[in-house]
Amino acid sequence: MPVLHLLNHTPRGSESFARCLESMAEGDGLLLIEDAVYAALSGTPSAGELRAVAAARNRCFVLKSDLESRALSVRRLAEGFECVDFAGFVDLVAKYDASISWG
Amino acid sequence: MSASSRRFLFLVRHSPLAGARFRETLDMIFTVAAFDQWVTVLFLDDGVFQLVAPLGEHSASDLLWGPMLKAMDFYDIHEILVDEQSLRLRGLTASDLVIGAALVAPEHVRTLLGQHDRLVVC
Amino acid sequence: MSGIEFTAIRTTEQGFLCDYNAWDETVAQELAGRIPLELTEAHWEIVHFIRGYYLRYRHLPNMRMFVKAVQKNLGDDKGNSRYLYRLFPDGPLKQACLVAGLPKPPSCL
Amino acid sequence: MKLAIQINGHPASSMAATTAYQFIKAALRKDHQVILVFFYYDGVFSRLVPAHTEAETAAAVAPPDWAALVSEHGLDLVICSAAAERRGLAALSPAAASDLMRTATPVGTFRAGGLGQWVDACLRCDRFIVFAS
Repeated sequence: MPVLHLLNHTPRGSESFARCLESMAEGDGLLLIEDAVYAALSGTPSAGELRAVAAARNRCFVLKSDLESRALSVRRLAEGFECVDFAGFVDLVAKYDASISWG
Repeated sequence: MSASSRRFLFLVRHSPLAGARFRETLDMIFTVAAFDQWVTVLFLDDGVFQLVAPLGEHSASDLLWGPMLKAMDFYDIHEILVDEQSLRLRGLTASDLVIGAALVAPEHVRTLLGQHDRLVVC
Repeated sequence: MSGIEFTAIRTTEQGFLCDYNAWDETVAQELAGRIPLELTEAHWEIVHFIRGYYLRYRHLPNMRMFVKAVQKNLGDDKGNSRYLYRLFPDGPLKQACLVAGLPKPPSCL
Repeated sequence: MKLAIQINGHPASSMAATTAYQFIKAALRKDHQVILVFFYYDGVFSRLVPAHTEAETAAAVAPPDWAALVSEHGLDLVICSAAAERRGLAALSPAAASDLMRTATPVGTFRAGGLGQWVDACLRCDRFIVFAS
């Protein structure tokens, strides 16, 4: 059963980021919301780690409004990330069998 | 009674003295069990500290969470798992634990997630 | 029972015993009398059960857990809300804990 | 799709309620059904956070307007009364509604409930989603 993983904190100062990546199975999806969008910025080590996960045929998504409310344009996203709006967020929840919020 | 049954996985990741959090987490777990649902509880990251055996009768640790954990058995929650790596990283071993729990490897967490349909990180 | 003994029982505004250790069956009778509730054998069974549960696990259940716990220990005949409400019409969990000298369960209004 | 939502974060120090609110609105626009919004842990403070100032409302991220969701969509917003009480919030019964509560959210927006309702919704829904602190 493919799972949608949700992260909402920056990769620094919390074990959630590493724990989430370690717990992702092939076919799972990852959605970065709130402060977790910082993890997908181009040139950051976290974006590199996330891309490595994406390479294992997972999908990585970023909530667009949380990027923009943090004064970050979509252009600053590292390669391999897809932007979704809240409607897309709802669709992802529907698409995957279950969701997990790592906090 | 509710229509369908679900498989709940609780991932306990917080240390025991994080305010009321632990008590409220146990209340969720016990309530789901009282509905006769499949319940698996996985202790990982700082959550493994919740399983450390109390120092003894009348110690603060005994009164705080040791007895409540034993209620897991009362509510027939027998799928109690501990992430082995989280234990090791905190200098703990299976002999430090207050209740019987099966050790699992980090890769197993992935499998567990796929086997449950209600995933609750607490 | 004399009035002097009554005043020795310290309770919260809602009638729960302040110190769960200061409990015996006489205290229970008095606490029940204030509800008011006349205790039968059937009441005592539930009261002793919930007190034993609390002393063992240091945990106050919510209504759902309480029903399940009674069912597990005393059987299906008693582990259902109809039976428990017949004994404790104003909320079985709240009233059983009150008579058993326990703190007010947090889920009870 | 039937959704059950759980909100765990304090509205003043976490985005949980704000994100959940936007998610719920998007789900309703897509004709999904939200069968329960359950406030647990520090999420119970959602009922106490006062009406936002105009400056805050004009900010990029709109604060949740729970009362509007309830009146427009008849959502069931349940505050866990045990969690609320542990945080010193008075019982939610109308009689106990304090002045503080009345200035925060209109009486009747939230109702007091417990984990029984939460489990029931978890069993009935197609998807369960937590908004963490």
